[in-house]
Amino acid sequence: MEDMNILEFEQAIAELNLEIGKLRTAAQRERRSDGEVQANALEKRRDELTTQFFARLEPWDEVLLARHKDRPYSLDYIPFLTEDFIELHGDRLFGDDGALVGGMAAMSGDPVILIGQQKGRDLKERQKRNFGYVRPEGYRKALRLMQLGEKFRRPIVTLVDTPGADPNVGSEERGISEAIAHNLREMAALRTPTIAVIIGEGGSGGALGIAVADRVLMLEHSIYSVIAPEGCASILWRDPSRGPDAAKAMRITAKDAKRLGLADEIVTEPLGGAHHDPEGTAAAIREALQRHLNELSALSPSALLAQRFAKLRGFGQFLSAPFA
Amino acid sequence: MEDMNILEFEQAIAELNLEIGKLRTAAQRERRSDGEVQANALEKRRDELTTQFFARLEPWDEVLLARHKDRPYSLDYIPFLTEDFIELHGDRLFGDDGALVGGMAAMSGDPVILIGQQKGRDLKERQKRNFGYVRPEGYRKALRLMQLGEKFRRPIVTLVDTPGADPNVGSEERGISEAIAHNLREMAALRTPTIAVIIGEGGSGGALGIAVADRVLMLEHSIYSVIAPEGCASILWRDPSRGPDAAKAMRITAKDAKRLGLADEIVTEPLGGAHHDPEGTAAAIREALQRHLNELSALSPSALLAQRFAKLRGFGQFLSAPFA
Amino acid sequence: MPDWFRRRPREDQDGANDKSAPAPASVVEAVPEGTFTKCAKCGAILFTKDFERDLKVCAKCGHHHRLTADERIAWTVDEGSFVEFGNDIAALDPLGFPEYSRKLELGRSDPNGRNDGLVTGTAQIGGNLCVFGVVDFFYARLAGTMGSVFGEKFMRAADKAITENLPFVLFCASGGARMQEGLLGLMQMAKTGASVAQLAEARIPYICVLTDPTIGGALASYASLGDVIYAEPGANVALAGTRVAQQAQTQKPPANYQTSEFQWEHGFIDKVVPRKEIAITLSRTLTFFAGGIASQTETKASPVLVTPPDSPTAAKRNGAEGGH
Amino acid sequence: MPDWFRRRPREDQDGANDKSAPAPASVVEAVPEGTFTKCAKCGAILFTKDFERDLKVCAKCGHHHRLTADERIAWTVDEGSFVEFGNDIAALDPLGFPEYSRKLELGRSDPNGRNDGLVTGTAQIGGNLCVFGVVDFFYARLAGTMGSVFGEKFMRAADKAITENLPFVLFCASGGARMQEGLLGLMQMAKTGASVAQLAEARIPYICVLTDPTIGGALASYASLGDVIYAEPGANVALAGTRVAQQAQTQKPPANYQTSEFQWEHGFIDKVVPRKEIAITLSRTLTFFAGGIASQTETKASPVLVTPPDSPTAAKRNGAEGGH
Ligand SMILES: [Zn+2]
Ligand SMILES: [Zn+2]
Repeated sequence: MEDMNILEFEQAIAELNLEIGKLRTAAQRERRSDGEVQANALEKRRDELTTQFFARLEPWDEVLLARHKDRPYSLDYIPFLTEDFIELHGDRLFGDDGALVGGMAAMSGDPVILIGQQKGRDLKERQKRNFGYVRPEGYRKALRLMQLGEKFRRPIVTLVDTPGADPNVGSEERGISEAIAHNLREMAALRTPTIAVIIGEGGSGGALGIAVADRVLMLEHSIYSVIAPEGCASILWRDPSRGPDAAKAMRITAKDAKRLGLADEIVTEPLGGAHHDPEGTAAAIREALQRHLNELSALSPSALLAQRFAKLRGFGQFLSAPFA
Repeated sequence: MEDMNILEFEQAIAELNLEIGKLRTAAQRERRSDGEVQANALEKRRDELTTQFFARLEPWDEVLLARHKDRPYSLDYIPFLTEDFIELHGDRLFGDDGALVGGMAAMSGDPVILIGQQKGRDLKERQKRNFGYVRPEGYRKALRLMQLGEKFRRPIVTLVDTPGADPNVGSEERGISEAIAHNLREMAALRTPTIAVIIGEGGSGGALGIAVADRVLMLEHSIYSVIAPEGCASILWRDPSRGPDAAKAMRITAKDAKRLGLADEIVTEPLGGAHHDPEGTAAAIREALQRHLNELSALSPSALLAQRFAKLRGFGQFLSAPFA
Repeated sequence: MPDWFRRRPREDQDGANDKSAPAPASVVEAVPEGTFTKCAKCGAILFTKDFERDLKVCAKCGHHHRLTADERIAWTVDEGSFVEFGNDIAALDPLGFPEYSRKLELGRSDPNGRNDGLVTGTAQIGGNLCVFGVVDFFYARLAGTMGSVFGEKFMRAADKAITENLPFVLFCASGGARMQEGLLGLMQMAKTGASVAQLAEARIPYICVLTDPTIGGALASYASLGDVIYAEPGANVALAGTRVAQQAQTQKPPANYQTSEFQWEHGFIDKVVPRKEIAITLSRTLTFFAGGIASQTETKASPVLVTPPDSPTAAKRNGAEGGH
Repeated sequence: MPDWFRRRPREDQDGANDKSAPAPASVVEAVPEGTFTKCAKCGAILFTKDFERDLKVCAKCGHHHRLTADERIAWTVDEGSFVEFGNDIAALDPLGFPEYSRKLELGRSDPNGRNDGLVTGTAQIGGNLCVFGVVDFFYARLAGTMGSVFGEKFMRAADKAITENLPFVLFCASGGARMQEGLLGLMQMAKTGASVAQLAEARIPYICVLTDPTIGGALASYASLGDVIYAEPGANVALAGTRVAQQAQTQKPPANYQTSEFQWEHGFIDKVVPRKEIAITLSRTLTFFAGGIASQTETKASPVLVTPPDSPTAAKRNGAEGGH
């Protein structure tokens, strides 16, 4: 099982579950207790295997988990994170980007602005969401909503899940770079608490464009990466298939980000990953959000900004003179 | 000559000038003094006629003058209004609108942001300038430059000359209304002195989108109108050819605007209109601009804003209770 | 059945900038006794009682018919909560514009003693106290246009919102700036824009609901400046009236051109909200801005359950007799 | 003539996000004695002396060849005015990334003792004192990418601009965020963005000049945030590297796709400025921001008149030996 990746592993587990189901059905039909005993043993075995497997996940497994087709997306979490979400649309400039949703909501009665990058599950939805690749309109909508939050001193929560910013002609034409850059500058100075949660793929500048925040949380099996592992492998080794090596080299896991001081907290996922229990995962996110929002809300705007700038200014590792 | 419009009048004057020229040439060639005397008499007659004609201009004549094909446009004035103009392009969102130019300049050494609506003279230039119809990109570029001016406390001068905002599909798609509205709100609150000069056609909301200012100056033969006279006539009388009547009814001349308290000063044009002496007209504009800028620069930002809001809030004429 | 139906107030007014489709879009005809109403869009014959229970939304095609101010108030705000103000000024005819005095005469005989299409007051929506404005497109056949009284009432309503720290909710329906007041009409765009700047400075929530039609100078000023902008389905929302638009097009417009849905697609409207959902949506929105999102049960019952007043125009100014 | 030409530093670096065309765009080859230089674009054989007098702009096709930091300094700022700072920190290899330490080794042997491609100092341009930064694309074959040292030097330069109230002029040339530092590299986008927010807060002018190439995370952060943004003709300016772009396109890109001119057309660059005009343009720009526009005669002579240092890399750090 050492070299098995997450998808093969899940296939194996699914087969075990099938077997367990069969045993149970047979046991019930035939009123035999030994089938039940066998099934219980298999279940135990399955859970042990899962625990073992998840204890030794490789970075590439984390990539596959973060991109998992069943992984909950922003709109899957939002009903569990907040009440009375009213989605607001449009950047008031050009259009409405389906890859980025946002609006007004309340978290246990406290109003927040909620913004999330959004992938689609079926083909139609994927097209509508542009496969999660955010266009300039998306970043500008996000900024508009963040500024709405700032104006009325509402905290801002962003859910990050994108393979990256949209690289197509239309997006270059409409200033995808400008849109991201603009957000980086404005988010640094928002006079309201901000929390970013990486829930899936934290894809490069496309993720960062809504992830400059007072606190950055990462789901246990999310990733956050300067470039997609395949892209890195292409550049380094002219071989995109060496993504797993690049994933390892770039340190893209939640644990790595935490160790580097670039994620503030890792939110634990249920065994097997968030898609095994979206509601439970949402509850864990919500608990963390509320804890951090409580801390941040206690700060004055100027103290909040001082803290945020101290954090942003501290990003990086280098030697200071005199050198060793 | 009563019913003659400005174009026919100019034709008549041109014919007189031709005659004067002929007389002069013949007089010189033949060394006769009586031709010279005749020419001088005709010249005197021409100037009298011009003075008389311009003393009784009808509103529709002002429309024709404001739209005159030889009338100087923003870029014709700019070299005489300022030094070292550096044109800056683009709205940093979508594009660069040729119907609106702007940039950094200095007026007698003092830095200003200069913005102007721009028509084109030949067909190619007209297309490039979209016939002076400003698109969303133009208003957004103007706002960006105004905000640049505000950030560095540079005064803002706008030159207004447009038949109106662009009404085409692309402009509706990209929020022409939003762009104008946005400017109205932001210009009201700019913390730097602002002066708008109506140099030609002050066409409705398309003009106002860069004309909310501390001071509004109008060239003597410019117009400023809630709707194009032809459009007004269409609605009122279902007859666009009744533009002259509508021009009269709507009170669109500089004098009307001054009388209504909506223009602060009328800048005199040379006899025959600005196109007879663009440089002289520019000098008159510049003199007025500097006088007003000196007054405005003496105010603190808060005094400036208080004055501007008092002005904007006072727009309108109505009866207050108790009614007569 | 020529004598069976009586004509309702014409919706196709001849106010400035009301260049909507030549054929009235929403003319509603009813049996003298008011038993039947014919849908202005699909021609369906509806029981007037059902039609009004449906808030004048056609049960067959969903067409949202235009409402009077009193209908809007009765069907949007909490029963009996509307307290009107702003009728202590009166319109003038500052330019002596053709036919204008006749229209103002019509206004002076308004059964509610109102001085303009813009009706302002305070009201509660789902228990949320707010300043509430609504434009009556039918008032004095002036198409909800913006004249001096409009601008002043808007400003006074905004001022009240600022001084009493209340959010400002405005239902728009307008042909634009009022041609009959010339440049004074145009300047109401600047005045309302400045007023919104003051709302923004004071961090007062300003929420717009665009209804049919919101065009010209209205959309290019106050109607595009809401912190949140909602719109009714199918409303004509555009800068250029459709007739102007048709002339100007070089590019074939899309099927939903210049509607709420078109503006939503292009990012200028947050949400298209069916009439029966607007009260609850506004209630939640106001709760967000008030500091806590109310759960749905705390808001008033869905407005479809509220019986409208038998005769909308007969509803008392304070709404005391509205509803059941 | 295989032995006639020697290779100049390769411009096609393998740094993160440098996905520019596989064939180096600007490889310049010269006779060993340096008599001749071949244009990297049109292949013209030019006298090196002429080529350098032309600031490495091809006299035949106008191609702007990439410059080292020292060439840029010598050809842009007032002679001898550059005073470097920022080399008192040193890069680390925080992730132990493949091959990175070898590159850092290369950097440590830099003849100027520089610690990064970003070179920072103070300088005068046309007599205007400013903080001056320039990215050396050739440094340590790292393609001007943004690692921890880059971000820190950028921030310290911005801080100096703030504390000494100087404008900040930055010449960009970068492949983007530095892959070899993983998420720390990505976070330099956030760090430089925050730094620009602090410049803005302090109202310090920040002027960017985009040179070939400015792509990826560089364009999506500090390079898009100038108060004024200039660019050299023909530079590659884009989010996505051309290889990535080619894969992603669903829409045929225009001929000038991802160049300065393309970005200018789309409103993201204020002006495309030929290299020989950049010093005077910057000088006027700085004068605008300093409070008075100098007339052209007050600025230094056009840089085309300044003889470049014989060997650019041999120019002393303070530029004392630069020029003639
Ligand atoms: Zn119907
Ligand atoms: Zn060449």
